[in-house]
Amino acid sequence: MPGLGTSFGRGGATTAQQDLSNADAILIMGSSMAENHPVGFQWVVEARERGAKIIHVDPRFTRTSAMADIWVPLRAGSDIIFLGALIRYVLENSKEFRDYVVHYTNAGTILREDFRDTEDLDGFFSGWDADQKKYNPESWLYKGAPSQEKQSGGGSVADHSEAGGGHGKDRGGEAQDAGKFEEDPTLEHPRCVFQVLKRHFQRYTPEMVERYCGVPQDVFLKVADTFSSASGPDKTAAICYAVGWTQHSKGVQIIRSAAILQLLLGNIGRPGGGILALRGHASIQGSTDIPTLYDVLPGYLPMPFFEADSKDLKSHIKKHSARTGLWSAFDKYLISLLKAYYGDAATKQNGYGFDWLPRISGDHSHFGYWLDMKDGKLEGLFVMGQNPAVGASNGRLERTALSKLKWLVVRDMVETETASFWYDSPEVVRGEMSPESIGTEVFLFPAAGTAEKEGTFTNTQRLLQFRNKAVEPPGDSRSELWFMYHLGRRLKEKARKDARPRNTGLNALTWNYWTEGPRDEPNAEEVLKEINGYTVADRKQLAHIKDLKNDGSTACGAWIYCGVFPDEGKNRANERDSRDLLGHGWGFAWPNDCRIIYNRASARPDGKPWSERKKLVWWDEEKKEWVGLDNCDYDKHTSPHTKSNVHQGKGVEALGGARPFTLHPDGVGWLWVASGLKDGPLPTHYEALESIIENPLYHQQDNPAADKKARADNQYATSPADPRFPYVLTTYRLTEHHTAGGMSRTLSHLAELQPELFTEVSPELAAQLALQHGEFATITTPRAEVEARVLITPRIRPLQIDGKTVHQVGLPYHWGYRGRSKGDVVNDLLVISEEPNVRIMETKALVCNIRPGRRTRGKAFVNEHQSELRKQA
Amino acid sequence: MLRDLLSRWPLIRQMQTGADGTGSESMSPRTLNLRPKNHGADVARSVCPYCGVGCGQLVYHKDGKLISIEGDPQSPISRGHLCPKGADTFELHTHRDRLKKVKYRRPYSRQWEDLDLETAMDMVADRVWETRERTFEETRDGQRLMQTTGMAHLGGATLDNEENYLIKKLFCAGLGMVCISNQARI
Amino acid sequence: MSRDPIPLGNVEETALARERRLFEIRREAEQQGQVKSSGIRPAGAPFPKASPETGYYGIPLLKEPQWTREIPLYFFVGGAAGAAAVVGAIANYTGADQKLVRDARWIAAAGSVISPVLLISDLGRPERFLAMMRVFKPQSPMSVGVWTLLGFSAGASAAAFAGLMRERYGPSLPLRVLENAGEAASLAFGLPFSNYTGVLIGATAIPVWNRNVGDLPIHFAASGLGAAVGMLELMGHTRSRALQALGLGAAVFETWEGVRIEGRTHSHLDPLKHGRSGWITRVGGVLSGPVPTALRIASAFSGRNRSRSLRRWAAISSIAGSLITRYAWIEAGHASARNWRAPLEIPEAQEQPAIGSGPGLKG
Amino acid sequence: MSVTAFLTDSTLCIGCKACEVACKEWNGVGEDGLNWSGYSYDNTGAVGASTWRHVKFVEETPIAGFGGNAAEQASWTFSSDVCKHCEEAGCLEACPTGAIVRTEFGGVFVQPDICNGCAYCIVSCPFGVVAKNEKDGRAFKCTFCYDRQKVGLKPACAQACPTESIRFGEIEILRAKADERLQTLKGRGMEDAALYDPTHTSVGGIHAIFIVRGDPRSYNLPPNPEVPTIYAKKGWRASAIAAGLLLGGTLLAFLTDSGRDGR
Repeated sequence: MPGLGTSFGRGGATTAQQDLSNADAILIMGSSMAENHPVGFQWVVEARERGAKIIHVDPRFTRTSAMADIWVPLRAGSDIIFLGALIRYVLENSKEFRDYVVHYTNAGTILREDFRDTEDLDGFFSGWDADQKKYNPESWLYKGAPSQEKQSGGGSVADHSEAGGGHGKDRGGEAQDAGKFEEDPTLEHPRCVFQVLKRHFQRYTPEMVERYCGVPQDVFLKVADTFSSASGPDKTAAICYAVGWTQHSKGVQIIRSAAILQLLLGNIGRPGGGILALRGHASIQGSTDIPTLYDVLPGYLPMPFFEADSKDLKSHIKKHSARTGLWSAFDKYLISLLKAYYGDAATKQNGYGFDWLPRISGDHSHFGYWLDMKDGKLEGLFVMGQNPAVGASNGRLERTALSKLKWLVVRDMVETETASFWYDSPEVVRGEMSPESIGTEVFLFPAAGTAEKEGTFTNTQRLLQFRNKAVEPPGDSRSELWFMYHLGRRLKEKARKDARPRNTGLNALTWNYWTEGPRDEPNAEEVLKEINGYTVADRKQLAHIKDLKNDGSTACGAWIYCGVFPDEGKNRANERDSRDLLGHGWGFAWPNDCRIIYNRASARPDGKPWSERKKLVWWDEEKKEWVGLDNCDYDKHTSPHTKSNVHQGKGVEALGGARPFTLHPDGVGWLWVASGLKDGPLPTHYEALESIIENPLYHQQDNPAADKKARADNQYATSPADPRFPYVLTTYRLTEHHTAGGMSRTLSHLAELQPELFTEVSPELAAQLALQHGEFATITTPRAEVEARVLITPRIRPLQIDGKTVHQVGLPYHWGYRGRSKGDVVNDLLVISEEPNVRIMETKALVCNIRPGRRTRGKAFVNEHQSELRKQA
Repeated sequence: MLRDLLSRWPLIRQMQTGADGTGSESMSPRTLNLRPKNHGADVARSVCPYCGVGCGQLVYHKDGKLISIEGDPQSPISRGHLCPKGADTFELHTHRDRLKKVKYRRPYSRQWEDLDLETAMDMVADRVWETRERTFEETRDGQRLMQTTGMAHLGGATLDNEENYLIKKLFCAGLGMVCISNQARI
Repeated sequence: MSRDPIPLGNVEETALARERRLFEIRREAEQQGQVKSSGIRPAGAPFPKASPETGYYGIPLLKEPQWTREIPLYFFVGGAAGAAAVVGAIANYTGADQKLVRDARWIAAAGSVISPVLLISDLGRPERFLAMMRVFKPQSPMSVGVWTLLGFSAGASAAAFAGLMRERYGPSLPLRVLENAGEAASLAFGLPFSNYTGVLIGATAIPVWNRNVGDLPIHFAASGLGAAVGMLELMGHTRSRALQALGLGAAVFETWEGVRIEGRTHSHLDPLKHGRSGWITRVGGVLSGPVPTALRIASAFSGRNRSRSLRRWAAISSIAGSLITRYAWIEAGHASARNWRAPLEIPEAQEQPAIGSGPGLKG
Repeated sequence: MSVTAFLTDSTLCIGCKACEVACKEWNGVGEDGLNWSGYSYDNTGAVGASTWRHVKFVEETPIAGFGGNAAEQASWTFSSDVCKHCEEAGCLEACPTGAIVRTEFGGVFVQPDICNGCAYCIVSCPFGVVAKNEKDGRAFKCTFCYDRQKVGLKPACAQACPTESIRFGEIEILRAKADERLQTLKGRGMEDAALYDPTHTSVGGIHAIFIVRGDPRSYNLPPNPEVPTIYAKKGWRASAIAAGLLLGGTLLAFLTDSGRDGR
C-alpha cells in the first residue's frame, strides 16, 4: 500500500479493528464496512454506542449508512475533492493538532525552489516528461537533499522504474537520504510543506464540494466539523477504507489524502485513531507481505530490475538502503532472505545468489501479462484460488486470452468459470469460440479447504493467525503447500544433472521440507519457521528483527515477520490467549507484535501521553523503557530525550528519541512524499478515466501517469461526457456473497439470500427511462452489456453536479455462468486500466448506459458489439 | 413389561400427574436425551476463509468428519461472531459441487477426463519444464536477465502465507518466473 | 489558466428541509403511483414497500391452512354421521319405525368408519393417526375431537353390528347389552361429534373462522342434521313427518345463518362474501337453506307422490349444500389467511397500495 | 433452569443475515429456493419451515446528511424475526399429539419424531410462524436451539450475530435491558423507538421481544395478537347449545310425530 507506505513507512493498516471502539469519530469512506466486514463492524457499532459519531460517505445508502449518524452521498470518483476540502477546512480553521504536526510530520520541511505545483502547471507537477509519460521527481525532493541521480549512481530512483509495480514503495521512502534538509518549526516559511499544502488545497472549497461531489455545503460542513473536532490531545478519530478507494485510477492518492488529514489531526499511532485498510480476502495483507507479486520480494524488498544500477547485490543494496531509519538495514533483510532461499550455496563470493534471481523488465502484473497472453505471448498459466474469468475487469478479454494458452492449471474447491471457460463461457455460448477451436490444455486440481489444512492468514490488521487442521481434504484435494512442494520436488529433480546457469538457482533452492502423513503433506510450521528466520550455524530461531545479520549468518524468509516463531515449538501465530482489548496473546501482529504501529506518536516528544484518556505507550523513567498498553513500535530502551542526528548519523539510532515513523529516513510522517510515488508528492483531483464531466480543476482530465492500456479489445468511452454513456456506473459487493461468488454462489444458504443479479437505480432515473421494478434492464459500456433485475430504491439518488442532474447506477458483481445462482458477469463491463503505483484497475467510477429490457443474445450480440467497437474506433 | 409400556404412554403420565400434555410428560426419549450435535466432538481452532477481518472459528470434527463450524468466543477480533459467509463455512467444505478428483481437458477436446493425481503432477511438471526450456532468457543484450515470461501465476489472496512463500520461492527464485500476481494490490 | 468554481447560493436552506420535500414527493408517488405536485413519478410505482399503510410488502402474516381436500369432506361426513346417530337413537327410544332406526344407525356406522380413513389419508400414514392418542388435551379441540371420534366410532359400529346380529340370529342378552350400550354411546358422542368441527376451526388464528366461532358449531350441527335427514329420506323415509320437521328446522336455521352473514358488514366476513370463497359460500348456503325450505313447505301442501319427490329434491339439495358449505368455510379460511391487512389491523385503503408488483416471492 | 428469551434490537442490526445462515447450518435446515423478490434485500420473505430466522428490510427515503442512526429518521432498518415462543402459545395448546412441548427454558419445541403433520398448529399460530415442510408434511419452526441450551450454549443465531443485536438471556433481565435501551434511544432523540412485547393481549408476552423504530406493523408485527384458545370457550358453549338444540329438536320431532308413517 504505497498510499500508507509512503506516508507512514509501512504498507499496512495502522491500527487494529478492536481499537476502533476507542474512537471519538469514525469516517468510513470507500467502504461499506457493515456489508463487507460485518464482524469487524461490531467495533464501529461499539464506538457508536459509546458516543462516537459515525460518518459514512458513499454514492449509495448502504447497510453501513443505515448504522451511521451521518450519511453523505457523493459522486463516485470525486473522493479527492471531498477529502481535499476536509484538509483545507482543517488548515483554514487551524484545526490541526499543532504540536503533533510540528514534531511528528514533515510539515516544517523546506522544499526546493524549482518545485511547481499542479495549481501552477494546470494539472501537472514539475518534472512531467510528456514523451515518456512519467515524472522525474527530482524537484519534489527536500531542499538540501542530495540529488537522486548522484546518490544512487545513475538511474532514476524516486520512481524506481517504469516497470515498477510500486509495492516496493510500501516501505515508504525510496532510498531517500533526507540529507541536510532545513526545517521551520513555525511552519511559516513560504516553501515549507505546510504552506505548500495550504496553497495546494486552496481551491478545494465547500462550494467546490457541493458543485462537483454533489454534497450540499451544510452537509459537508457538518462532516468537517464533526471529524475535526473529534481530534486533538484527548480525542481521536479513525478512518476506514476499502477498495472503494483503492480501485480508482488515482487510488493511492486518495489514500494519501486520508493520510495527510490524519497526520494533520494527529490521529496516527494513537488509540482510537489511525487508518484501517479493510481487506476483502482472508490474507490480502499476507499476500503483499509475502507477495505473490512480480515487483517485490517478501517483506517489500524490491525485485531487481533489468537496469544498470542493480546489476549486482552491491548496487542493489546501495540503491535501496537508506542512511538513516530502519531501511539502513536493507542489506540484512535481503541477504537473510537470499540465505533462506539458496541456503549454503549462497555465499559472500557469489553475492548470496542475488544473480540467480530473475530481473523484471516490464509490467508483469496481472493485466500486464494478460494482454501479452491475449496476444499469444504466453504458454502456460497457474491460477490458484482465483477466478479471473468472472472476477477480473473486462472478462471478455480475460476469457478469450485463456484460449490462447498452451496449458492452464487451475486449483480450486469447485469447477470455476476459469476452468470451464472452454465450453460454457459466454463467448462459447454465443458461438465466438468453440471447444474445437481452443487448444488450451486444462488441468483442474481439487483444492483443500481452510479447515483441511494448516497455515497462517495475515488479516486486515497485520495479525498472523495460524489455522489448525481439522480433517483430511476429500479425495484428491490437496493444499497449495502440498502442490508447490511436490511440483518443486519434480522440477528440482529435472534440473539436478543440468548445470546450465539457469538452473544454478533452482538447484541451490532449499527444498528439504519434511512431510508427514500418508499423503506426504509438508509441515506448514516448518515453512513458517523459515519465514521467521534462523541462525545458519546452529539453526536457532530468531526472536527479533534486530538479530538479522548481513554476513550470511542468518536466514529469514520475510524480515517483517521475524519474531512470529521465536523459539523451537513457540508458534506465536497459534497463540490463543487474548489478554486485552488489542488482543495481545492472540496471534502475532507484524512488526514485533505491535497492534497499533507508530505508537511512539501516542506520547508527547518528552515521552508522556498526550492525555490520560488517550494514553497508549509512554516512557517509564524508573524502568528506563517504553511501557504501556501495546508493544512500543520503537526501540524499547531509547529515551525520548535522545538527541536526533538525522543529518549526519547512521542507522535507526540517528533518529533519536522522538521520531516515531522509524522507516522514514527523517523519522516523521510524510504530509509530503518527496519520493516513492509516480503521480505526485501530493494528492490532487483528476476525474476518473471514464467520467461524465470535465475536470473542474485543470485541463488535464485524468491521472496523467495512469496506464490506460487502451486497445481494440479494451475500449474506453470518450471522456469527458460520452453521449452514449450518460450515467455513472459503480460496482460493489453484498454481504451475502463473496467477490466473484466462487465461494458463495455455490452454496445454497448464501445463494438463496441474493439469488439474482440486480441493478439499483433511483426512482427518478427509473421514471426517466421507464424502468420497471423487478423487470429486466440492460447496462452497457464500450466493453460489454449485461442484464439485471431492476431494484428501484430511494437509497440511490440523483446528484446535482455543476447544475445538471447526474444519475448513478449500482451493480453488485458476484455473478457468473456457473454455480447455483447464475447471472451476467458484471466485470465484463469494466475496462482494464492501471493505477500508476500499484497497477490496480478502476472499478468504482465508470460510465454506462441503461435501458429497459433484456440484452441481445447469440450472434446478434457479437455483430452489435463489433459494430459498436467500430463506431468507437 | 406391560406396565412400563404403559408408563411410557404420555396419557398415563397425564393421569398420574394431572398434567395438561404440554410439558415433559409429552417428551419423547429422543427429546429427553437431546444433545448438541457437536457434543463430545474434537475441535480445531481455525480462521474464517472469507474476508480480511480474520474471525476465529471453532471447527468441530469426529472420526475424520466435519460436524460443525462456528465462531470462536475467545477471539479478540470476532468475539465468537460470524457473518453469513463465515457462518456457512461448513457448507463450503461439504457441499455437493465440491471437486474431489483431478479433471483434465485435452486440447480441442469437448469434455473433461478424470486423471490420477500423481500423473497430473508429472504432466504439469513436464509442461512447466518444456515451457521454461523454450522461453528462458539468461541474458539480454549482454546483461543478466535470468527470467522467463513464458508462463505466469495468478494466486488468490485466500492462500496461506506459507503457500505464498513457496510459490514465490519456487516460481521466482527457482524457475525465474516474473509474471506473478494476485488479487492483493493496495 | 485553471478554472475557478462559481460559488453557489442559498446555502441557508438546510439539508433536512430540502430532503423532506423530496421525501414528501416520493412518498406521495409511492402511495398513489403519481404525484399531483410537479415532481417525480417513479416508473412501475407504486413499487413494493414496507410501511404502516402497506404492511411488510403485503406479505401475509398468517400461514394458510395446510389441510388436504379430505378434511372438509370429513367435516361433512362426521356432521351427518353424528346427527344420524342422534336421530337413530331418539327414533328408537320414541319407538319409531325400526327400519328408520336401522338406516340411521347404518349412516352413523358408515360415517364412523369413513371418518378415520379420511383423517389418515390427510396425515399420509396410518401410524401418524396413532400419535393422536398419545395425549388428551381438553384445551385442544382437535384432541377432544379425536377422542370423541373414537367414542363415537366404537358406539355407532357396535350398535349397528349388534343390531345386524340380532336380526340375523335372533335376540340374545349380550347382543342387547352391546346394542343398547352402543346406541347410548353413539348418542352421547354423536351430539358433540356432529358439531365439534365448528369449534375446531373456530378456535384458530384465522380471522374469518375465529370471528364466527359462536355461530360455527350450531351452523355445522344444523348442516349435519340437514344432511342426515336428507340421507334417510333418500333411503326411502319420505313419509316420516319427524324427518320432515327436522329437515325443515335445519333448512330454516341455515337460511337464517345465510341472512346473518350477508346482513352484517365486517371486513372479517369478506371471504364469505367476496371472491371465489364468497361464491362457494353462497351456493352452499342457498342449497342448504332457502331451497330445501321452499321445497319442504311446498311438499307439505301437495299430493303424496308429488310431496315425496319434492322431499327427495329437498334432501339432495340439503346434502349437496351441507358438503359445499364445509368446503366453503375452508376456502374462506384460505382467503382470510391471505389477507395481510387483517392481523395488522390496517383498514382497506382507497387507492390500492403497492403490493407484489415486481416478481415477489414464488413458492 | 432459568426462563430464557431473545431480545432482537433492530437499532443494532446491520441486516447481514448471519442469523439466518447460522441457524440453517446448525439445524440442518434446507434451502428456501432461489427467488428474487424485489422487496429491498429480503429474498426469503418470512419465517417458515425452511427459514427459522428471517431478517426483514424496511426502506425509508434517506436524507443526505443523516445516517440510519440519526434521530430524525431511520432510513433503512433491519429486524431479525423468529418464533416468538409465546407465554400462551397457540401451537402448543392446539397440538393434539403432544409433539409440541414447553421446555424447561420456557421455549416452545416441536418434537420432529412425534409430529404427525396434522397441521392444526399452523392455523393456531397468531404470528404465522409454524409451517409445514412440503416434503414430509410435518410442522417445523425455531427450536430455540433446545439442544444447545441443554448444555448451556447460546442459540446459533445469537452466537453468530456480529453486532449482538440478537441478545439471549434470562427473560426478566432482558426485559429490564430492553427498557434501559429504550430510555437510551429516547435520550438520543429517537422518539420512534418502541419495544414489541404484547403482554396486553391473551398471548401474555413473548420470549422473543423486539426493539424497532417506527410502527411495528411495517415489520409484520401484529398490534394485538391473540392466542386462539380464547375462542375455544365460546366455541364449546355454542357446541353445547347446538347439541341441546339437536337433542331437543329431534325428541320433539319424534314425540310429536304420532302417525307411524300413516299406517
